[in-house]
Amino acid sequence: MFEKILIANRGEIALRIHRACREMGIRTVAVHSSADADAMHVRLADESVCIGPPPAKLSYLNIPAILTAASITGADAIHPGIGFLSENANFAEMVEEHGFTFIGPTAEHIRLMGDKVTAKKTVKALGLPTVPGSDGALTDLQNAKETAAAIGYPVLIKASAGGGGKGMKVASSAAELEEAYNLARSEALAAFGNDEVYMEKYLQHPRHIEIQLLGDTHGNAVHFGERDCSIQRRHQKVIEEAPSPGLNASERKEIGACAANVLRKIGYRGVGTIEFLYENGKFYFIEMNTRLQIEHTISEMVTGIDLVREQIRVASGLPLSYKQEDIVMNGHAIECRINAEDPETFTPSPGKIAGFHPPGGLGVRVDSALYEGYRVPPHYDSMIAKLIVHGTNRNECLLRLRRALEEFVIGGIQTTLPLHRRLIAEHDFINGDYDIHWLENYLEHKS
Amino acid sequence: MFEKILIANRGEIALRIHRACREMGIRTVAVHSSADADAMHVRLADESVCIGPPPAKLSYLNIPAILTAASITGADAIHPGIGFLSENANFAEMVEEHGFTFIGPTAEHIRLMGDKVTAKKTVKALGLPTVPGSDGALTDLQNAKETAAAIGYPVLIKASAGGGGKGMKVASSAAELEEAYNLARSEALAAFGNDEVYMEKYLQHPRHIEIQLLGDTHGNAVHFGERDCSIQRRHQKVIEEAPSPGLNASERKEIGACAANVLRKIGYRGVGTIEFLYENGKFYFIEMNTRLQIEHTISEMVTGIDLVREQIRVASGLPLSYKQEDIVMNGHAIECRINAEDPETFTPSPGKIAGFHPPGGLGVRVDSALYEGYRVPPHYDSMIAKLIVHGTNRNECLLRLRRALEEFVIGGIQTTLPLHRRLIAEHDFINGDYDIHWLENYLEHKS
Amino acid sequence: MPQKTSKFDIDMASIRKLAKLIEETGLSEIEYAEGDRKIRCVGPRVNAVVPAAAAQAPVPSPVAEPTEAKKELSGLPITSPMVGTVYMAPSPGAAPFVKVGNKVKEGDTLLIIEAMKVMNPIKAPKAGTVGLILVEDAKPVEFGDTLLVLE
Amino acid sequence: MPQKTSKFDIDMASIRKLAKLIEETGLSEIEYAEGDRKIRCVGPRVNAVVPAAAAQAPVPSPVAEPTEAKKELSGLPITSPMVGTVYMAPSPGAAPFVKVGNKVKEGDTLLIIEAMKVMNPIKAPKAGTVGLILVEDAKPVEFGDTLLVLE
Repeated sequence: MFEKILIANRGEIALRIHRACREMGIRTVAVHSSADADAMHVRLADESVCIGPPPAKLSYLNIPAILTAASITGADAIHPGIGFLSENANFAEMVEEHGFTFIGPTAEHIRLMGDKVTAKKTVKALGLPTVPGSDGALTDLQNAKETAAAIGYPVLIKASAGGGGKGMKVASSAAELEEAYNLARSEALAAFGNDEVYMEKYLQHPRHIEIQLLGDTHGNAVHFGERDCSIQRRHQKVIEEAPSPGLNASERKEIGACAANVLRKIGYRGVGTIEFLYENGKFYFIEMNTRLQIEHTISEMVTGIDLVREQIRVASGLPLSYKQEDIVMNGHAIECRINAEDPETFTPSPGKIAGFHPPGGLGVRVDSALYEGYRVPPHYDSMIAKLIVHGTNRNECLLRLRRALEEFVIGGIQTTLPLHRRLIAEHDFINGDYDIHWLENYLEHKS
Repeated sequence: MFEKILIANRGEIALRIHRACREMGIRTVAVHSSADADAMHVRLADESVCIGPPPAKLSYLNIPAILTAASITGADAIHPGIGFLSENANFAEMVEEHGFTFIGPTAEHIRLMGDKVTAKKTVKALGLPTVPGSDGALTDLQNAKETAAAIGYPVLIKASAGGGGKGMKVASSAAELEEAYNLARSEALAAFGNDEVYMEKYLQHPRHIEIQLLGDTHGNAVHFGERDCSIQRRHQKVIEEAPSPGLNASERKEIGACAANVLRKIGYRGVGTIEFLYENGKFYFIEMNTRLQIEHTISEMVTGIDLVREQIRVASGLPLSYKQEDIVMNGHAIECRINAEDPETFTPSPGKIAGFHPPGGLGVRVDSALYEGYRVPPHYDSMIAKLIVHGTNRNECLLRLRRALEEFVIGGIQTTLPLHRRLIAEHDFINGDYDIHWLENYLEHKS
Repeated sequence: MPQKTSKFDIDMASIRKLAKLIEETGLSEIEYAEGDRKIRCVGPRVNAVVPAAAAQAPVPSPVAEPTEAKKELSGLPITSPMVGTVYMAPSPGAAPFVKVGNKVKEGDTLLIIEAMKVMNPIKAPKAGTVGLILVEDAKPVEFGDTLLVLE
Repeated sequence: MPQKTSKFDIDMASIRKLAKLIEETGLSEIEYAEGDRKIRCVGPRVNAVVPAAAAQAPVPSPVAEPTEAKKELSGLPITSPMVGTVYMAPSPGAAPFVKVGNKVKEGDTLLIIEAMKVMNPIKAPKAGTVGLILVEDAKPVEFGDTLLVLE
């Protein structure tokens, strides 16, 4: 097992990783920008190294600085966290080249799944259902027209190298296709330096369902059931729950086994998530995330398993601690992502925390790097806390979530706590009756 | 189900009960002394009523004031919490006479188990093992001598009406008997107005093991496994864990079934705990607590069941939600009771909280009514927070507890956090190798 | 030529008194000057966390809280020694024990507080005039609530 | 005519007393005036929670932190543009690039920071005298650490 892990990230996820390390008796190195010198994970880590100025490009994305910090501190392994360099195949490669272990999959697997077209081909060949589409990049407008006619409108045009909604356009009919095709290509070029796009059938009311997976270097892979992350705004997840209120037990078991089989077949090491759209009882593969996810917490709550610990274990070469039959889902869990934003306008609201009182009691977990007097820097992501609640069933979980949100105090800045309090009181949410468009529609009609 | 519950208590347990009520959609009334006007449970409750000045006798023990507050606010039921009036049979009776439901057992059951001699006779007849002893009150010194000779020294002389170590004396040999007998009687008289005493075999290195129980008004009773509460100082529990590191699975199952059977036989309603001393594979009944206990939390963590919710359900007349086979123990849980005391001298340290940062993350639960700026009043019990940690096994739990204690900040006053940090690092504790005398010995040798 | 003391002679007792007054009265600042001497004390910058629920949903207290009036009291406030229901008259429909402006003797019944079916007469601790009545007939009061003020 | 002293005669004892009073009473500010003299003490504005672990176990930073010296700097501090290892000389055993008191021209190499096997010369941004060297040969530095001061 590793003796010292460098955590190449910040905020609550850096703290999350630090906690897993502490609980495994592994020493931690926090690398941080000069804006994060007072951050909680920096204060708690065994060692810390300032690697650059506030802009992420010069600090959290600064590969030479991170590798130098790892050398100087004598770390064995580097945990990339979420975002930043976590899905950067070159970084994974360089980490290993410099003699450290990358706590994540191999660079090859990151590359395989990082390119959406290749990813789709790969999982399709391994038996995962995919969205009907162009089966590769669109060659030209004519090809786009023919493909759209074959799979039926509406269709979605997406950047091959894309993510986060950039380079993504819908065409509802043949009349809209040319404009959508051209816009998607130019956005893709601007955002990713690559104008390759592909086409998919556009689902009207899908849920976002993802399967949490874990593979080791001994040919084993297991799944931890699904998460429903349909409550999204601008492709950013806002509330997630496990299990999904829209799936039944046999669908759950089948898609889980199917997804775990993909990992086993490609020999994947580490945690990963396969994301699907789900509509009318059918799953359609979207993409695979070759890293930990923010909402891994709710899978932990329903299975009782520390996924970061397992991730570190398999990275060190140990086999999985659990067989599929040992992973038993208990009860229901919901996570609310709390952002430093105006809850109406979503304007970011960095600043000094004056009043921080997380809720406590049975079934309530808070993952947050905030503390009284901390100053939320303006340079990074606005997510400042995750409230995760577990109950023996969905109803208990909802009621517990309500009382936990009532107790939660974050003062001094604007947060999305009031939004969450409103959302969980909505009938559609209480009934589990929502799809990936629900939140945007709700916000539009409420304003 | 009840619509409104009056919580006749204060501090973290009042908040605990409030949380359960909120999660059941039940409105809450906080009654409080004038010293607790700013308390967390008062702030969060739907309604609050000031019932008297700071001394508990004039507020939290003031039966007419509490019943009046219940009338005024139109409460359906009264939850007595822990301590104060929770084991006062007269109060339970008056609550019911005034048309409210007492959330606890009947007055008869409180009386039956409140008198230690009757309690022992009752459970012995129902098959629970008891400590060999006088089988009733000692009639005189001669009777004491004969009994001691029969059961063998050392012996313990205890007040029939006693509790909390008052009126309790050990005699190691015949030479010490007379003095111990006389001292126990005079202490008993002074503390309880009753000099009746009885005798028991004094166990040298027992563990304190207790079984969490729950019965309903439909003849059902279940157990939630045991808790090991051997880490005590002056008969006050300091750290509790579930399951006990000293028991094996068959002992656990047998004593649990045995204890649940007692509840079933006497037709007990509500939560209760049967406490045993455990030495050399044998259990000896000590007493039954006819109420919720502070450490109920660790049983909740290993079973996933909200005991306060269940307590409220059975009080309302509903049958148990769980059969014995539905109650599955998962992993390991430990609770640290954090007191507002000097960690070396145990001098109480009331005052203003300047800095409150509870730990978060997976498997960590904090039950506390503290908040930044709150003033811990000097009038009541010094327990201010409970840190409860769960892990998939004892080792994971211990390591998680360590990191949670490291993260926990309570400023402005002295607390026993540093003591807990020391205790959990002790080899004996890590090995689970302790008895009810361990902590006192440890403190003596460290000072 | 005036002799200057080179050092201050800090009047610690007065500062402590002012600090105590700040805590007691809830003031945020007291400035106290006499001649050319001045002490100014500023209370702690409160940053206590107010629980969200409490902040958002003010507690619907069952009791009329005469907090505003409290601040303006002059005279002897008579506070409730118990939680209960106030009755201003010996029986429903009867004339009240006292009205504003009435003169009372020591020991006169001012009103009754009922708790647990027991009627507890609240008596005047000394002679005076009823200056202000802060409670209503048949309404609940909490322990410590001001009932009326004797002038 | 009163003689003005050109220097303050700071009454440290009184200030200490006021500071103690601030701590004791929880006040945030005390202003104390006598005649034309006045002391105003403002308590710490700290309300940041210091995590226990951090407070108890000071981070064993791998980097020599010249924090004390930083406060007294006069001149131009040269800070590290990267995390890395400092080398004071072009090769092991060779004479250092600069010593305290050396005059340097703009563009002169002051020291080298090695990061990822790459040697990055740190050059003087302007001419001056090396006033203070705050790092040691072959020791790591963090981004932003002050390396030396040019006077």
